[in-house]
Amino acid sequence: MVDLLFYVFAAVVLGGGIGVVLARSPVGSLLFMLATLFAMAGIFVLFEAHFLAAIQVMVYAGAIMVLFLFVIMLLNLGHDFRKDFTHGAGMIAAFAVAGLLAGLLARQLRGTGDHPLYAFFPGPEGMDALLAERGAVGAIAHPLFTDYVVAFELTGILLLMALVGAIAIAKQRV
Amino acid sequence: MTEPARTTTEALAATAQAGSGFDPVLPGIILLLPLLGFLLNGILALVAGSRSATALRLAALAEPDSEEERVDHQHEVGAPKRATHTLPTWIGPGVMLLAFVLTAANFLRMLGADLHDAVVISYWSWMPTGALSVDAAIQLDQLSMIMMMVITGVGFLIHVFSVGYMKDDPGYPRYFAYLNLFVFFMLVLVTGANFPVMFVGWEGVGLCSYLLIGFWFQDREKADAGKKAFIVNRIGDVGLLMAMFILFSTFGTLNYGEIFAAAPTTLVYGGGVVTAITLFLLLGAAGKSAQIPLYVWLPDAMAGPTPVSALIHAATMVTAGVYLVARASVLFALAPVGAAAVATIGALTALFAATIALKQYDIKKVLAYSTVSQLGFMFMGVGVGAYAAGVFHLMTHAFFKALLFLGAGAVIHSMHHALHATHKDWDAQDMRNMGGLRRPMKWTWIFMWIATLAIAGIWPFAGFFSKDEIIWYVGTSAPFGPLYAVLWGMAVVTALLTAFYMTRMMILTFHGPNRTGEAERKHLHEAPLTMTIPLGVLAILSIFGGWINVPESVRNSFFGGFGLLPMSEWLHDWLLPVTAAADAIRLEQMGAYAYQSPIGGGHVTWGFIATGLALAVVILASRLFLSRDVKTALEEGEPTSGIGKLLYNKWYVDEFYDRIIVQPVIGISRFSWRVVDRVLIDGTVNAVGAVSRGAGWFGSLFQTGQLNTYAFILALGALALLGVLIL
Amino acid sequence: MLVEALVLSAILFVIGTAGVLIRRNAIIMFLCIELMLNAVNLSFVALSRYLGIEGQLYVFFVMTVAAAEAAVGLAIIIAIFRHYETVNVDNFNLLKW
Amino acid sequence: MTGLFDGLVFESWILHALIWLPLAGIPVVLLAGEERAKEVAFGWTLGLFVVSLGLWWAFDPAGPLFQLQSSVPWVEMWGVNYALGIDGISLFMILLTTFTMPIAILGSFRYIRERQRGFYALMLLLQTGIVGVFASMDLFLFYVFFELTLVPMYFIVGVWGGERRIYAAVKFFLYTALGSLLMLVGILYLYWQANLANGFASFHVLDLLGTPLSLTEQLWLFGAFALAFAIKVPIFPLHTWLPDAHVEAPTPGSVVLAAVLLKMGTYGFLRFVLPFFPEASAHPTVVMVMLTLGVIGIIYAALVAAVQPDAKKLVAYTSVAHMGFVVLGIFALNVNGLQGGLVVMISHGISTGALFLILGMLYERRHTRRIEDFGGLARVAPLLATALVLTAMASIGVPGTSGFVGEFLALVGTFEKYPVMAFLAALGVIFAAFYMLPMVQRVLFNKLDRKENRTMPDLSGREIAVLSPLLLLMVVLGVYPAPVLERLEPGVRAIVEWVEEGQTGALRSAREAHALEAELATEELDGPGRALLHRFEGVEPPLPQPTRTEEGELGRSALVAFPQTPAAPTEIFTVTSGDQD
Repeated sequence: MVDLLFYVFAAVVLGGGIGVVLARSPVGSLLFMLATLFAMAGIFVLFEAHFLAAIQVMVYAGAIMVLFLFVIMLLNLGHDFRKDFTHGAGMIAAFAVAGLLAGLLARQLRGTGDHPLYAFFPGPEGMDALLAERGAVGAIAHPLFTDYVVAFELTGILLLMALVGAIAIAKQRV
Repeated sequence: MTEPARTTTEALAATAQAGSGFDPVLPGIILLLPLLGFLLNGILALVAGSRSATALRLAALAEPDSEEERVDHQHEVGAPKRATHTLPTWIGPGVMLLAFVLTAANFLRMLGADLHDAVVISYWSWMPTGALSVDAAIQLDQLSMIMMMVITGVGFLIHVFSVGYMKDDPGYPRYFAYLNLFVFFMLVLVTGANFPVMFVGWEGVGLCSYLLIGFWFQDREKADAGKKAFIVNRIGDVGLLMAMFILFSTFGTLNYGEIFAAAPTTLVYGGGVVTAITLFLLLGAAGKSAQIPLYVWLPDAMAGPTPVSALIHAATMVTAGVYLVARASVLFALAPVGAAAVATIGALTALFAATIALKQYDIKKVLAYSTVSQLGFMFMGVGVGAYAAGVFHLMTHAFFKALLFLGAGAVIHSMHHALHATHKDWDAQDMRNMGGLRRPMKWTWIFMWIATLAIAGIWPFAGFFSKDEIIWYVGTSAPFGPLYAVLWGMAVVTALLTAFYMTRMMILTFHGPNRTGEAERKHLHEAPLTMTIPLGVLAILSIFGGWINVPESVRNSFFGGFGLLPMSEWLHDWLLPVTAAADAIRLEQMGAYAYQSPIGGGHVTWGFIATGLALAVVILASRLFLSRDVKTALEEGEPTSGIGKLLYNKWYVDEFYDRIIVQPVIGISRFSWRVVDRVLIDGTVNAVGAVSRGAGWFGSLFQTGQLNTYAFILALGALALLGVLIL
Repeated sequence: MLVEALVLSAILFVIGTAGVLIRRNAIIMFLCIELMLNAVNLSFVALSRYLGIEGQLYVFFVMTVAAAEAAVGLAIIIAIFRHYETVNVDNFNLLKW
Repeated sequence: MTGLFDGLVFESWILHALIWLPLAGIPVVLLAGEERAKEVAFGWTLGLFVVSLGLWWAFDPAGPLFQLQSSVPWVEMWGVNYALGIDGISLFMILLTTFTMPIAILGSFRYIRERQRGFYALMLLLQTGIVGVFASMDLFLFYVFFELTLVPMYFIVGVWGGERRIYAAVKFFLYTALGSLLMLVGILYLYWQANLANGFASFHVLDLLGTPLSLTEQLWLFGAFALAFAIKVPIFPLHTWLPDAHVEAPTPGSVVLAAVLLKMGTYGFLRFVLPFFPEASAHPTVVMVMLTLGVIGIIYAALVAAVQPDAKKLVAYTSVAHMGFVVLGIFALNVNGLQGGLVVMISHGISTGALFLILGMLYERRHTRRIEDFGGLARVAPLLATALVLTAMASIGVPGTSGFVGEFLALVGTFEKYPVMAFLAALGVIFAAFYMLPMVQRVLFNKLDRKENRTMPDLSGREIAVLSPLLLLMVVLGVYPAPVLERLEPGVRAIVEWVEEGQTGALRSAREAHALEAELATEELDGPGRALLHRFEGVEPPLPQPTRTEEGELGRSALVAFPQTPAAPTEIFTVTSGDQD
């Protein structure tokens, strides 16, 4: 069941991904992206990352993609899609790079399943115990506010700066 | 040299010297007086210069397109004289008179004292460093005193002459400023108690000579002549510098007293060091005293005002080389090769210059070459060890050559006025344009004949005693016997040539028909009293000046009035404290050989022969040139062939130097700049710059500004990284 | 399931890369970058199942950064569009000095 | 008088004031407004000059080698100190700087017309840098100041310069920066070695002295330091930045460049290169190379100067020639030579500064620097002509002017050891006349044949005020240089004894006193002072280190070739003329 669900979600993710790249209009791309994100949230759930799945839907799919959509609409894009693709050599090079990348990754992924180091980590059982103990949110929240609090605060500052920066850049010049 | 406050030091030094019975009177003031004159005249000159500069600017503003007015140096007649013109008349000669009086007072005191050691007065420490300690000190001894007498005495007369000669020149105060400064430096030169102080004077007089030769600097040739004099002199100065360095590294001091005292024991007779020192000194002396190979500047130096030629380029500055050799007599006595070189250079120069003088038409050029020639005589004298004779000839030469130059100045002055009055575009100095001047300029004529007879060496004039003494000594000197015999022959020939060209000059200038032209003739007149009186004084000195150093045998003969003269060999005895050490060395090393005549015969015999020969040449030359029909410069033009052309063009030495030295140096300079500096060094530097710029350009090719490219390169980079990590 | 997830992550990443390289619309390039980020997120989540909770923490941070990046990036696109009237990256070479 | 100065406690603040007050003047100049900036800057620097005269009394010629010392830790971890102190050499360099600055500024009143506030602010910044260089007793601090001077000079040339100013400024900057970066490497290496030897970290000059280094290390470090300073001096063939920089720089820039900035190079040789690397500095090959370069510089630059059509370029090349005499004097490695080199430095600062000022005045009047555009100026501008002739005479070293004293002493010093070199350098005296007199003639003399020149005004009151102190100094230093020489001598003697006599003399005393003082301060009885004493004891025999043995033989053979004492005078010539090359 879980496996099946995973393959379904995986198929949606891949299809969405390809759709993002190949869609003719930006709005199409965006919609494919949304599908990918939702399917990804599903996969997160399958991996017992419920909190992340939730914010994936809310923040990513909900907030960020809407922002994209908003911008696409605002700028009224998407009428001249032929120019949107590189031609000839560019295309070949792109595929070459992608192919190389794929090859390298494939090589790296060989034999990932039984790495001796896994023995040192908690494993699915340990994770289940943790989730049971603290709950889906608490499991993330606890380290976030203890060991990683500095990083957490920094991300807050980063967001604030991004906010200020976005306003400053996008603001109409006086 | 400029600190009156140090009189206490002087007094102290004087008391220290009191034992010797000579108590110098204000020697520092003697030096300071001309300097003071320089400063006062200098300020006046700047005021006058600024005023005329303003006038010039106003004129240029009024007529911006006009060509520059024809500059006439000597005449700005009509306008009332301002204070800047009247004051120098009193300041310039005034300080000289005071200086002369003080010098004379010191001279008389020294006469009365029995002075064996030089009086050294140190004013302040000049260059105290490490082992070297040089004081600003002056030294009064018999030699410097004689030189001071000549400088201040002849200098004063020439200053007075200048008042008349230069009075209409717009640069009058500047002229006196330079002249005073020159006297100051000349006094420093002869009184300095060590080599560096002497060198201050040495280069200082060179500087003044430069300024005075180029006095009428608007004239390119004159400015060039000044420059040439300075540069050629500097070549000699390097010699002097090197000599100083060797002296210092040998003796650890540069003071005369210590060096000359230590030299006989420190230096090996005829050794390499002392020979090197003397040869370098000779180089320096040859530069200043215009000897081969550095004589070329002196004829050109005639571009300066004529009194300057008289003072600097005849009477005083050019004799500095002779003074130097006499001063360093101990060293030259220790270095027979060096001394022989001095004598040889002197003889060669004397003969060489005399031949050139035979064919010159510019009256000042004749005198200039004559000066070079006479300086050669002096070099011969000091070269063969007859230091007193050299100095003697220096002194008498100062009298009669100054007289000749001043007389020539009077002639030129007169000619210039005459040509100027009718606006005739002739050369006022070319003798072919003169002739018959004895009628309008009677006194000048008489005085100049006196000087001519003196320089020709005819009894009883001064030159007879001094020149014949040198010739006699050249004939008797050792140790390079055959060499000296040759030199002796050259000296005799030169003496005869001297008589010949001097007579030629006198005849062309004063005798025969006048060639100036009708209109000009009535403007020819005798110079004013300020000019003739100094001539007269110098004429008297030219007659009697030779009697202070008559050998005993001569004194008792016909030439000395059969013992009528009160003293014999006075100058020789007077200079003994200075030259004794050198004489002793010569005697010790050469023994009786030192003063043995290879030719034979005594003073008196030779006296008769010399006078007779000179007189014969004078008469011969007079007859020759009186009978010749002289054409004016325009009619005749330059000699076009034969030896005459060669002599007229001065053996083409200037051209030779230009070809083998000046042009190559300029060529090397241009090569250094254009090729070495610009191409090689800068080329390398710029090439390095170009390489880095090229690398930058190559790198900038990757910077398209296209996001795609960047993304692509980024991806490639990531791939590479990944590849490295994985593979 | 871990291996499959990682393979899926790799494929998605390659797709994203290819998208960045072949598309010239700035916004779509942005979306492709988000795609790549998501692919990485997937790896983190999948591995966190076995290796501990930190993987999920990183995903959290990545999402924050993605949000910030999207905000600023879109602002830049708007600014550029205002000037050039296009978002096609061929048309601007602002990065060239 | 003395009491008054005691009351002011000069010695405690004067150096700090001279370094930082110019910097403090920058806001004042900036606030003063475009019109008043020059007056304010002039007043400020003039005031500083007056203050700096206090150094003359604050410095005791009979006192210890380094005086007015003070040290405050700056970066304690690395042993960097804000350490100041001067000896006689620095004293005159600082005085020369403070003296030159107001003159350069006063001389730029008419030349600088645009962005005046910025210009004068940069001049003040430059002064801070230069005085800092001469007053630093800490190598790190020195390096900071040394680099600091580059910045204002770069802008002065690059902003207010002539047509090719950018090229000249960049060339100047790159040349000097290249050299000093290599020096930085050298500094760090030296620092590290000293650190090992001392057992504590310090950039203080006295702590770095006597660092044990093998000859090879010394030679390498010598090369690194010498390259930086040789570019600054500049020594042939690294001189080509100088003519460009001089020609393009505005008058005050040229004046400061010639008068002071070049001196930082020779000063560096004296203060750092010779004391830090005594064996390398006295190495016969090194000495011969440096002397040869010095001599080439003298003659080559003189020749090149003689054919320059641009008057300013001519003077720039004369700088190279003069600095050749300095190099000669320094590497003569004896008291006379070093003293001479230093006097040439001072005298060159004065005379070349004056020459640049005069050429600047001509440029202001005629907007040309080409020699052939002038001629006959002595008639319309007698005051200017007088100034130029006197300056030219000082520049070519006519006795009675400051130039002679320096050249004479430098040559005397050189001759004692290297007669042939001295002879070749003395030829420079001829070439000096060969380049300077034609220039003087073609500018001042000859016919006044250009109508633009006929209306040229003579010196104004301000210009007279600019030139007269320089002219006065030329004569005074030429006639009575003894006070200067007296104050220079201890420093010079210390260097000579250190280098030539196996690291003895005043520098060693200063070094030991410094270390013991540090030890007393920490009350650490077995501290660096003790270690240092041990170190010196180890170095006690003249040639102790293993690497030195073969060097010692080299040194002895060199002694034969270049006799230092005139014990056998006849041999000076016979030996050297044959064996020199």
